[in-house]
Amino acid sequence: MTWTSVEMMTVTAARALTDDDVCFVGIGLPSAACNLARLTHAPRLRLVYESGTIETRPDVLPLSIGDGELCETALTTVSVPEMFQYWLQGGRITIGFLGGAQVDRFGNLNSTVIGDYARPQVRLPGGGGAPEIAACCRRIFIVMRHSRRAFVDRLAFLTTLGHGPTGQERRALGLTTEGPALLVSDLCIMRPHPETKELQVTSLHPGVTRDRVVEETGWPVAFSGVVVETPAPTARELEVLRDLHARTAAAHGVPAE
Amino acid sequence: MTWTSVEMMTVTAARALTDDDVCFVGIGLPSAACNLARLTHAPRLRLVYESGTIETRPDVLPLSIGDGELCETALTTVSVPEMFQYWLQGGRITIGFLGGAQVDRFGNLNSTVIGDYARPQVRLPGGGGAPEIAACCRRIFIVMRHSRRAFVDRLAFLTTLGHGPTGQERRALGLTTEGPALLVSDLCIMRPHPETKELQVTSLHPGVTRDRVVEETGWPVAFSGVVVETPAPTARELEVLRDLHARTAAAHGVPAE
Amino acid sequence: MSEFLSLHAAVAGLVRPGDTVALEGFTHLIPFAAGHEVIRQGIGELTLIRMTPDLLYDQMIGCGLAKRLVFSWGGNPGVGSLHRLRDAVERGWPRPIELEEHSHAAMAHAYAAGAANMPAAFFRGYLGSDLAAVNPNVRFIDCPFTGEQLAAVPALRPDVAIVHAQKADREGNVLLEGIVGVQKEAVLAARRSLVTVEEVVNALPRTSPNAVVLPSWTVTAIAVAPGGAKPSYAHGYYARDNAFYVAWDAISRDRGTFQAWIGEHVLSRSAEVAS
Amino acid sequence: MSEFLSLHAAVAGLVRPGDTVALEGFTHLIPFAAGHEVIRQGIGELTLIRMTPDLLYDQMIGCGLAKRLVFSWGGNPGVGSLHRLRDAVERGWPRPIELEEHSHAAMAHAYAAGAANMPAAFFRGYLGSDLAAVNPNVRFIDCPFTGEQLAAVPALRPDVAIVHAQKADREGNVLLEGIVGVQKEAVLAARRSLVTVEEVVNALPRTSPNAVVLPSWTVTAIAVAPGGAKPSYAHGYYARDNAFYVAWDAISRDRGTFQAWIGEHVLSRSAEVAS
Repeated sequence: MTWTSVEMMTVTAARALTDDDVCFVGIGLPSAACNLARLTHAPRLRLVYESGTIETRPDVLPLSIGDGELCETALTTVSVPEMFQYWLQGGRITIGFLGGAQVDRFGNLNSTVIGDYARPQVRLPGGGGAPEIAACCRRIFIVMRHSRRAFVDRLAFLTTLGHGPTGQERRALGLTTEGPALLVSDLCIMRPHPETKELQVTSLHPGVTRDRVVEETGWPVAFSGVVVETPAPTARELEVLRDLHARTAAAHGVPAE
Repeated sequence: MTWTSVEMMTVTAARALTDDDVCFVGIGLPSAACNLARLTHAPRLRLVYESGTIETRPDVLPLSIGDGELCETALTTVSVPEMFQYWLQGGRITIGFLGGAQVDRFGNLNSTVIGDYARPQVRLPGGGGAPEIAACCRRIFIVMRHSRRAFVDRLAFLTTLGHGPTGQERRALGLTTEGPALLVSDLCIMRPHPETKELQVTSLHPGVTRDRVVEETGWPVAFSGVVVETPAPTARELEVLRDLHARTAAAHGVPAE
Repeated sequence: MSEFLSLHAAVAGLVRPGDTVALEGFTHLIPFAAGHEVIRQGIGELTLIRMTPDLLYDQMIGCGLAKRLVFSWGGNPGVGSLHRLRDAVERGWPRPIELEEHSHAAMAHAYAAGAANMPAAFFRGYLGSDLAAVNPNVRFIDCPFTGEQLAAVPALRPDVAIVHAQKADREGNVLLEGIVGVQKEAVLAARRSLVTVEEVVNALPRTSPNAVVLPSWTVTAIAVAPGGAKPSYAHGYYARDNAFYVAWDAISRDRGTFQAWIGEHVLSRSAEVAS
Repeated sequence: MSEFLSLHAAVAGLVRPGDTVALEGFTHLIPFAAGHEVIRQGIGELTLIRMTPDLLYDQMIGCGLAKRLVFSWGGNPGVGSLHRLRDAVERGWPRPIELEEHSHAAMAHAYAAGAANMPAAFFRGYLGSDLAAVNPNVRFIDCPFTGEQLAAVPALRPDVAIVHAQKADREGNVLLEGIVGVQKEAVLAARRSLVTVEEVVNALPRTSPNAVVLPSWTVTAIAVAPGGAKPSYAHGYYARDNAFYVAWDAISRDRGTFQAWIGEHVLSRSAEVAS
């Protein structure tokens, strides 16, 4: 079997989800990971989309967090103010998926600007729900493609708090939620060091060398004491994922991701 | 035609309502007055009950603000938090009906205790929605039976702000709503003096003498320059009101009020 | 996931002596059956929370279960006072009761703040009212943008919230319809919650995409209790027993008749037979 | 009472140069037809407010109508950047644009505060984020009960809110169903409001007693605009045109192709023919 790096990321992220999780799902890869998990090992996994759809069971992947199918298959759909007040801030979400243009070694994220805020080289979409997702979900999973451009030593702008600029600010702010607990890239899996909270490589995807990760990371990346190999995607995982994308492409009339 | 003092009060209060009003309806007499107005001269009058029912058109009078019929005939029913946030505090209610165990000359009301708060002679039901109804509705209509016991010189407890203890505190607090604009009792109609905000008798109900009002008021009651006679209830008003009460009694299996 | 239990087991498992308990219902869907089970099990020293304490709280207070009441309007709507409540407040019978008194707007906001995991609620409240002076849990802040003085009250976070609803599905999701009051907020604000329902259905009816639904993972336990709101009512099931609300005035006025009624209609009945 | 008007008359009557305007829609029911009419009438110097500015705002900004944007996430969902927005922010084309940037939670709370006539919204927000430092409209207060630091943002009170909904009845009451986003809050928070609808019916269907309904007395004007949300979608009427959202990336990337598209699909069409 062969698979793409995106498939590897999706499968790896999906495996981290359990039957008891309630996921706040962003668009793109996190949406695919959550739905893959729901269709394979975690059928009771509950998906909540920012648009207000609660416990939705889409048959195709939504292109946006507000697609019609999300509402049609949801247990109910609440207003956006209620979603952010009672459900996100209410502490009912166990896993929040986040990504960004830039991430640093402590899981802080930038989705605002590259360059100076007032006159940016690149104006990014903005934080959206991320700043409060990061604070209110019990745990954060970061899912991003691994590159020096994205994995930076210093963020141009700290949009979304991970463990904080030095890894200790989150705790100092008195937040009771865990923050980034897992980072899945197309090269490896990273988890925060228990004390320093610095993200360390704990697993390399099949065929990925340590040097490759060092090369693609903008800070002197650390490896945990034991580094394992991420199990390859199974035939079943790939089959379910590819069916999902095929159904989505057919439904949306857009090329499968 | 003969009529009861309660009927006189109900008819008089109903006449003060117009097609453009949105009323926050309490139970008892205000509910009868609003529904009478809606069934006679103000068919487009809109009724909103504290329980969340918006623009409800009950065919019988509710015994409570949460009766089933209110919901069944409402345009929609919102939660109680939304009722107090978006509808009452949102400033969408033009008329708030209030009453209480005690009222003073500036339209302040007591529905909390008679005697000392910590060890009251009489523990009353409490303010309920009144304190915020008084602040947020554009105008307040007070409807109460006239007696020295209720119309007091000094309240035992100021539950709900009228124009304030000296008549000037409301304005001083920066409230932009009008406060008590009308008091209807079973003896007369009273309106606040433009400057002092002290309630003055502006109309005496048929057969009621000035002395009677003086006798039944616990403060040296003032009469406005011109005091007219409240027009007697018309045959139609009484017919519609009595039908309404008859339907209510039949529906609730309780004696008509 | 919510667990289906008998009413007896649910109350025994969720409600502990000394708890703060909210049995909410804004005239509609009042959880009488569950409240009567709390009386039968004699779970005392409770702090009862309720915007509009009515007959059920009059009964629980009259049975001496409550040491404290957090409320905003206590009465028999359209009829008169709650005599057991007044007896406790005015004459300390069967035991003295502390009061924490708020306005409806304050408690509605406080429940919403509890559901939103906020420490407090902020709103335009208590202006010129003595209520603020007699309740240390009413404070004020200045708006950081306009300087306007706003009222602040602590969020309500009951140990247990008990509500009644029309339907639950097999997975334990709950549908509330009609006058929904603060029931959703009370359940979401509480540490533990019990929902008694009229019936269990295979799947909740998809009346509207925006129906008021409590997912199973927000409810601790569900007990089936047809008629569980009587003499209050359940939209779509049975009407409000207004005649009983009127009759309660006489029943509750005298301590003896009250105790006799409780003995006959509550204590001598089992949980599964709705009163 | 809401007034039934043509789309042309409604926009001309309600939207004035220099207004703050919210055309809200959280991916669903986005009021494209009304937004295109604003473009056709060239109403400029606007402060545009929108949680999730997408294609419609890209078009309005690309046509130079906006001097300022209040937003929390600006992009083409699932596709990429909004090229006209980036051109305005990064290169000041067709004119420079000021940004007031918030998080979704902040704007959702701010709309609710506006609907509730509050001066500001309070919530647990912006913790450890630089967004608070670049936005003077993000301040903090200490909870008077727990001392916890809470974020405060001014309430959103647009001069005009424009939303699209499925149905209005003859009296001008409006039914919104599905993903309702912040549309109700935006209308209730605004001074004036326009609702474009798919159709007018004799009476709104009584799907649920708790359906999301805007009474006629909370809406200034209603214009019938079938297909008025396309290429967004209307639950129960038509699906989202995902293909167009993808195609927009190429159309908007170049200034010339963008202007040609606007000329052909917006300026040369009349209000009553949905784009």
